[in-house]
Order: sequence, then structure tokens, then C-alpha cells
Amino acid sequence: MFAIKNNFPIFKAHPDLIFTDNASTTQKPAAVIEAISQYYREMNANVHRAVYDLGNQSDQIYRDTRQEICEFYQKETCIFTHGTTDGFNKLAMSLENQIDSRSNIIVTEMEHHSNLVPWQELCQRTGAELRLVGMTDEGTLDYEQMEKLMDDSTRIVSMVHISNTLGTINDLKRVRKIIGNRNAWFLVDAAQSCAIHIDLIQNSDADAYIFGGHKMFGPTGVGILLAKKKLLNELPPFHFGGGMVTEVETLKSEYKEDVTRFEAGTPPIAQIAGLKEAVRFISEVDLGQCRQNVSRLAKTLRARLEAEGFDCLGKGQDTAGIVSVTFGDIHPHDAASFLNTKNIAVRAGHHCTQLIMKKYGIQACVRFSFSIYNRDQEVDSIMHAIKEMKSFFS
Amino acid sequence: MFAIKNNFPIFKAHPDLIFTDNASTTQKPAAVIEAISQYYREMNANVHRAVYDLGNQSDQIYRDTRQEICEFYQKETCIFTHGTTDGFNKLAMSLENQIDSRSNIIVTEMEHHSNLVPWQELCQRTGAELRLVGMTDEGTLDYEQMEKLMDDSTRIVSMVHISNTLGTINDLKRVRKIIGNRNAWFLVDAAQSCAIHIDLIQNSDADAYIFGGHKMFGPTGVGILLAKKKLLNELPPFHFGGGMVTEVETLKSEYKEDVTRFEAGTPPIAQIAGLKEAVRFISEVDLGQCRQNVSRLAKTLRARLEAEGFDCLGKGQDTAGIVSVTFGDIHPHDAASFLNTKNIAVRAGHHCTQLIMKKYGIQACVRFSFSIYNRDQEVDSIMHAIKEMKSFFS
Amino acid sequence: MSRLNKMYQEQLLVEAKNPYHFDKRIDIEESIRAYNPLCGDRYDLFLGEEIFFHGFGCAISKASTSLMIKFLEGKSNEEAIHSIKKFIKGIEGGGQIEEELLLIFRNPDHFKGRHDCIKLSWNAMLKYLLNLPS
Amino acid sequence: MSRLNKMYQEQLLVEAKNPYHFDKRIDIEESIRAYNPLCGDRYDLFLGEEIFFHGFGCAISKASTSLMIKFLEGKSNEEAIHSIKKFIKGIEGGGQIEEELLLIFRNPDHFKGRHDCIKLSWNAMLKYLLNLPS
Ligand SMILES: Cc1ncc(COP(=O)(O)O)c(C=O)c1O
Ligand SMILES: Cc1ncc(COP(=O)(O)O)c(C=O)c1O
Repeated sequence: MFAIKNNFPIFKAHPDLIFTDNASTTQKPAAVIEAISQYYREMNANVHRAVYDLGNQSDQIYRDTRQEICEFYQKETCIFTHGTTDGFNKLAMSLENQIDSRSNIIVTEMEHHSNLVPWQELCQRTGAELRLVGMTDEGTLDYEQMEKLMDDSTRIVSMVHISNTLGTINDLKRVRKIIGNRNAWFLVDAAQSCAIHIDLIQNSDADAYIFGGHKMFGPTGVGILLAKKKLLNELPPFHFGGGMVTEVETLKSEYKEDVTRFEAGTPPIAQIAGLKEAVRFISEVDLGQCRQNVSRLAKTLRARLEAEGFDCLGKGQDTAGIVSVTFGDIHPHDAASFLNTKNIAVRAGHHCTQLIMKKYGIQACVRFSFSIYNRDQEVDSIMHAIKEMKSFFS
Repeated sequence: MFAIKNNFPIFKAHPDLIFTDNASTTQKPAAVIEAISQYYREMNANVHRAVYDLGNQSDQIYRDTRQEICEFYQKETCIFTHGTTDGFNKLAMSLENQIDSRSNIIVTEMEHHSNLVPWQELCQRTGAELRLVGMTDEGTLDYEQMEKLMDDSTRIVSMVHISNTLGTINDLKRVRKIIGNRNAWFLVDAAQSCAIHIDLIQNSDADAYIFGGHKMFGPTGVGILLAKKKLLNELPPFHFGGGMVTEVETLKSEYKEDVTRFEAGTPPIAQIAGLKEAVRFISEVDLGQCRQNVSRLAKTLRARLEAEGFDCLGKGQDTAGIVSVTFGDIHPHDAASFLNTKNIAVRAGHHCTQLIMKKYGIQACVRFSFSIYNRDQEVDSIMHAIKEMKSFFS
Repeated sequence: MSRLNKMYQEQLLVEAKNPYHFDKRIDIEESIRAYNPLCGDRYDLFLGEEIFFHGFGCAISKASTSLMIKFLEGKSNEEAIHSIKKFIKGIEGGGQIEEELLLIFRNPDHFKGRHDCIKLSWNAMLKYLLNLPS
Repeated sequence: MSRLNKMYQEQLLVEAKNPYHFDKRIDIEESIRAYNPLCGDRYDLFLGEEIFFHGFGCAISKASTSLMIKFLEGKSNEEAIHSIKKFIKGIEGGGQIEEELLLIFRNPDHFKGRHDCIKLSWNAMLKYLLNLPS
């Protein structure tokens, strides 16, 4: 694990930093940062049938990265977006032509706002019904309720893979079975699984997986939509402009047939160069061990927090390295500010999951989220700081 | 001018490169590249009310850059998008609630597809009429026709500021007068003016200016929408997700009141850090001299091409550093490939302006577009190569 | 002074633990809500002869609300508007905070990431005052 | 060999300047269009006993179309489909191009940025053949 941490310059700049806000964004390996710089220093050019050398190189990176990502996650096609939120919004716009007032759309109580509000808006525009699958107090999805909520009018099932607040790993295979051969698209918010729970993406069979580069050790400003061809074949383009048209007349235009019809305009090409390197980085680490690592850290922290009498959200059975907690009278933001003075970076708030907050009757909580560079002794430091905090605010 | 070129690492990597594809994308100064790297190495964290130090720094960059951009271009507000195309598509979606079958929308024959196709689609969705202002053979906008096309049902006038194919600088002040106090939004595609024709943006009075970082020596993946508050006040949010909501209920949500309601999800924060540096870079060069420089280069090249008997598009009166040309029997792509072997990077094609191609009865052309690092002797090299090309293909 | 003690000065903690006029005065008809959905801080301000408040929030927003109520005591609406604006500006880095009572917030840099907490009730109060029929 | 002469080998230029069966044979009923809207290259292929073509395009697409017509001469539809697929794959880097007649395209790396030009008519022809009733 030591070797892994050495890849991340942020910890050279801040040797004492305990970064436990990874669900929010991950740090970047030197190779990713350098790939972006190198792109700008040595290759920078626009894509779209450039004929000169630099443009060819850019075109090649653009094409190769797409292919490598498809191979890495073992999915049919891949479209570049600008992030998870961008991906869901574009999908929700584009799927509008398949939804009407008789349709229903299923999401869960665990959703991040970016996989909830776009569907609320779509339902308001179309009159479709939004159905919400609840969860147990333990933080487990209520699969039986999901089964009951689903019917022949269900057109979309869009759900979070790993909850960014609870760490719950939802069972995509089970959901696939529940959907069965209904005429419903199965969409997955993979923001929290794209970095190290690759196996679960590879082994499951959703119609689309949506996530963003900055959650997987890659750049901000770029996202990925992995999809089955049959989904994309049915969708109209998201955006209109250069690079996605064939013939433009005064009043109307024709669009390309391949996936680039979904990528209007100059793509985030430097970010794609960074993403390529992020995928390479991930493919070279021992992900099994990384998953064990974050899970152990989260379980240990949870146990020790509970031993101190603090309330952790859910039961953390399937923890993917995330623990959310409230500190009694100590307000989450005060706690986060206190921990910051001890160089511990955590996030306080509702984590864009207000429905989870409502479920537990709280307004906000403190979230610790681990990644591949976190270490056991960091849990000790965290607990030490928390004890100090307790007496400081008492 | 020597000093300026030294700021761009691409010319250290490729000392012989003559880069004349600047209308497509600009090269990046070392300071911009370093700002992005430094952000990832030393500050990387998500924004949105982070409480810890790194997050605070990111929040600050995010806020400061917004303010600096508004000050630099002297406009009321600024929203971050992902590029010119992204900006126009989001605007066109969001303005839909102000358009119906009685409305008309005015664009010009000079538009880049990204400021044409989104309006075609909007018109198809709403039944509104799309009206096209033509141009003269000289490549000048037909302002008189614009005056005739405009009426009390005109809701949107969306036009390119500087043509990316002709170099024509359109007269925004004149258009503002033509619009007068009609109830129409005046939107400007500033992709080709955002880098060095800042003065024309500052001195004009459109309701919105749309452009992208990569055209102004900044990163890909980030764009800017400068707007008057009154425009933004009337628009619903573009996208939905984290960071733009206040209250999220199961079936509906409430949105923020300030500009961040237009910026759902994690912003392209590293790119914004790069953009900040790009603005600083631009503000430190002598833009008046840069404009003279690119204009002189374009005029010289045009004159020499015409002297060789080649057809240049338009008359190039107001040239902003752009010359498009056809080489008789030599196909534009063959010409571009030939020039590439002489280290001259040019673009061949329709440059996402098929209506201009149709106007001149051609399918494609070769475009030379200059920026602040191009030099007089490069025109000599280009002409030398072109003469060689002529005999090579004859 | 450590970073910790810059933000959580003793006086601030004392204020947060013993907030002034912290009472749910439902007998007072006029009330407004100061609410930050991002962290859930939510105070009701009861606006009678005197101002009271009640609700839930972090130490900083609670202390700040408590101090605001003390600070506004005896001020006319006009004076209140003026001085709230001045305080908010001070927090946003656009001016000095000199009032004795508010000196703990004199250095907004010590409260990075928490300015919204400080301003919460002040903004709500300002909005209320500006919308009063004059 | 210079970069220039790698792409524009003499044979390619000769082929482009003297394209085989370059004739607008409107007497032939069956025709298809090979069109690349990005550069405007547009050829009509007239599919009679023999194949002819006519239209506008770059040296590379013209030479490639000309060679395709020579190459397909005498081939059955099935053979044609097979060998077009093999050629396209070769250009995309998925196999060797070995046919004598097509050897100028043997090294697709020499044609970076121009693969679409090479493949233009081949793709159109393949699409046509695959859609024939069998
Ligand atoms: C005038 C004009 N508008 C719009 C665009 C589209 O910009 P982007 O591809 O960065 O979205 C360009 C650049 O290609 C342009 O030159
Ligand atoms: C589960 C989940 N979905 C969606 C998002 C939104 O991602 P972004 O803000 O990068 O668009 C996040 C991250 O914040 C997340 O954790």
C-alpha cells in the first residue's frame, strides 16, 4: 500500500494530510497529471478529421481511450460526457421520447440528487410517475418493494450502484433479475464503483453505467456513459453542433449514425488523455486488495465510532469504504472544521442525498470515505482527533 | 512577439511547427498548463461548501475565477459550461419556455453548426420559425436583410461574432441597434473573439456571450457563458443534480436562486484553475498589437494566395486572422496532407459551416488561422510550400 | 493562537452554549426562518418588541445569531439594515468589522468554509427588513 | 522515402490522375453514392456488367476507388464481400494487405488522418452488397 500512496503528489505537498473525502473526489496519480500536461505541451490539437500530425495524435487518443474503456469495463460502447451529473441529465432528456403519462420510472431512496432530480423533472414534463424504492434502517435496498413497484409500464429503472453516503453496495444482478424481460432500461449510477469496484460493473448487465473521471483518479470535466448499443440506437442525440452532423441545411440537419453523434463539439480531449492514464493506473493496481483495504478501514472506523457511542448511518454490511456518522450535540460542520485543524479532510452535509437524511431524521452528517491510499493508522489518528473533539466541544 | 511564442511549450516540443489551425483550438501557455498540474498536485478537492483547507481553496478558485472573468470581459455574470457547443445547447433548451409557434429566431448564414443546429431543433420542437440572415459574396453580413427579417415576434437573435471560416468581424453594435427595444434576446457566439478581440466583447451590449476555454489559450472541457442578470433570471436551470438544489423531496425539488443553479454537479474545477491563468495571460499581453499582427498575417497571406491565382473565400476586409482558400484541382485534404509534410498545420473541410460552403458552391476548403504566436516568416514558408505543392500535384 | 482556537475562540463557544434569547416564543406573532438546506441549520427568529430565536445549527451559526440579536437591540430598522449590510460585507472581505460585540468575527479568514454559517441569520434578517413596507 | 512520397507514391498519383473506368455511365441503371459530407467527396458508382465511377474527391479517395474497381473485376458478390471486408480491416490496422494491386495501401500508418478517404468507396460498396437480396 505504501507504493500506491507514493503515486499521488498531493501527499508530497501535504505530508500530514489524511484525505477521507474520496467519495467526493479522488486524488490524482502523477502519471495522470503528467499525461494531461504532456498532452498540452506536445500534442494539443482539435480532433474531428484533422489531417496534420498533432491532430492525428489527438484523434488517436480520443479513439483509443474509448476502446480501452470499453475493454476495461467490458461493455459494448462508451460515450464521453462531462461527468456523472451531465450523463444523467443528457440521458433523461434523450429518453423523453420513450416516456409518456402512462409510464413509470423507478429510482431509490438512496439516490444522489443527480440521479433523482433529472427524473423528477422528466416526470413533470411528461406526466410519468416516479416510484421510489425504499431502504431498511440498516441501509439495505428493499428489493421486495422494488419487485412490487415494477410493472409493465416501468420504462426506466435508474439506481445508484454504491451509495455515496452509506457505502451500501447494491446488488445489480438481483435487480436485473427483478426487471426480467420487461421493456425497461436499467441505468446505473456507477460514480462510487467506477474506481475500484470494476468487477461488479464487469459482471453485471445493466443497459448503461454513468460515472465521471474525477471519481476514478482521473480529471474533472470528463465523464463516461457505458452503454449497450441497443440503448444508444434508440436515443436521439443529446446535443447538437460540430462533429455530430453529416449534412446541414438551412432548416434542418442530418446526424451521424455512430456514437459520435452523441458528442457534439470539441470533446474534453486533454481530459480524455488523462482518463486514459487513469484507466491504466487502475488496471495496474491490485484491486482485490484495494477493496479489502477500504472495506477494512471503514469497518474498523465504524466499530470504533460506535464504541464511543456515536450513531453511524446504516449497518455497513457491504461497506465500500464509506462511513457516515453524527456526533450527538456536535454539529457536523463543527466536527468537520475541528477535524480539519487536525489535517483530516472529511465532508459534512447531506452529501447530495437528502432522501437518506430524511430517512434517518437528520439534516446532515459527517462522512468518512476511504480510497486506495488510506492506511490503518489513519483510523487511529481519526479516532484520536474525535476524542479530543468530544472534550473540546463538551 | 518572440517573447510571446516562448510562453508556449508546444513550440519547444516541435520547433519547426507552423501552427495555423488556431480557429480550431489554440495552444496553451506554460503557465496555464502548470496551473492545472499544480491544482491537481497541491489543491485537488471538490467544491460546494467543503470545510477543509483544500476544499476551501477550490471553492475560492471557483468563485474568484468567475469574478475575474466578469471583470475582464466587463459583463454582469458568468456561468461555467463545458464549451461553446455545450453553452448553446443548454441555452436553447432553457429558452424553450419562451418560444412558441408564433415566435421566430434569427441566425445567420455564417453560423458554426453549434449556433445553428440547436436552434433548428428548438424550432422543430416548438414550431417557431428559423430565419436566416444572408451574407454578400464578400463575406459581409447583410444587415439590411437582418433589419427586414426582424419583427415583433423575434424572440432570439443568435449570431457569430467573428466567422471561424471567413474571419469576418460582425458588427455587434449595429445589430444591437437593429434589435432596438424589441423583446428579443441577443446572443453572441464569441468563440473566435474571446481570445484577443476582448475589446469588442467589452464594448458591445449583447445579452449573452458564449465561448470555450480552449479557444482562448485555456483548457478543453470548460466553457463560459457571460450573461446579463435579466436573461439568467428568466431561465430555468439547464441541468439538475448536486450543488444547485436547496430542498429535495421525493417527487420534486427546489433550486437555488443564484447563478450556481445553472451549474449542477462537480464543476470542471481543474479546468477553471487553468482558465484563471489563461485570463491572466491574456490580460498581460498587448492585445492591440496581437490583433494587428494576426490581421496583417492574414491580409498578406490572402494577397499572396490570390496573386498565385487561388480563390480565397470572401474579401477579407475585417479579417481577424483567418483565410480560407481552395486550390483549384488540388483537393483541400490533399493540400492539408501536403502542408503537413512541411510541418504546416492547417484544417481542411467545411469547418462546421456548411452554409458558407453552400454559399460559395464548394464542399470544403483549406483554412489558415493565425494567433498571437504566428510570425511573418511563417507566411513565407506557407507560400513556399504552396508553390511546391502546386507543381507536385500538377 | 492555534487554528482551532482562532475559529472556536472561547467567547464563541460560550456564546453558542449560552445563546442569548434562545427561546421558542410562539406567543410572538411575527417570525422568520433562517435556513441553510446544505447543512440543515434552521432557526426561527421571533420578532416582537425584542428578538428571540430557537432551532438547530452549528456553534458558529448559533453564536452568530445570538450576537446578532444582542447587536440589533435598540436599533431602528434603518440602523439595523445599515449595520447588517456592513457586517455581511465585512465577512465577505469587503470591509472591517469594528463593533466591539462582533469582534470575534473580525478576521473572516479564520472562518474559511464557514462564512455561510456566520451570515445565516443576518441574511434572513436583512431580507425581512428590506421587504418591510416603508 | 519522404513522408510526402509515402502518402503520395507515384503510383497513387498516376492512378488518381488516370482513374480506371472514370465515366458517368448514366445508361447503367443501378448506381450507388459514396459520400463523405465532412470533406464533400462524392462518387457515383455505376454498377453494370462492369463498374464505372464518376464524381469529385481527393487524390487518395479517387485512386482508392479506381483500384477497388480493378480489384473487384471478375469477383463474385461473395468473394467481393469477403475481400472488401479484409481490405477495410487492413486499413484499420486489423490485418495485412497483401493483394498485389492494393499494395500502395499496405502501410496504413503512412495515411494517418486519411483512412476515411481510402475506405470511402469500399464502405459504400460493402453496404450495397450486404443489402442485396441473397
Ligand atoms: C465560431 C465558432 N462557434 C462554435 C465553435 C464550437 O466550439 P466547441 O467545439 O469548442 O464547442 C467554434 C469552434 O469550433 C467556432 O469557431
Ligand atoms: C453516487 C453519486 N452519483 C453522482 C455523483 C455526481 O457526480 P458529479 O458531481 O461528478 O457529476 C456523485 C458524486 O458526487 C456520487 O457520489
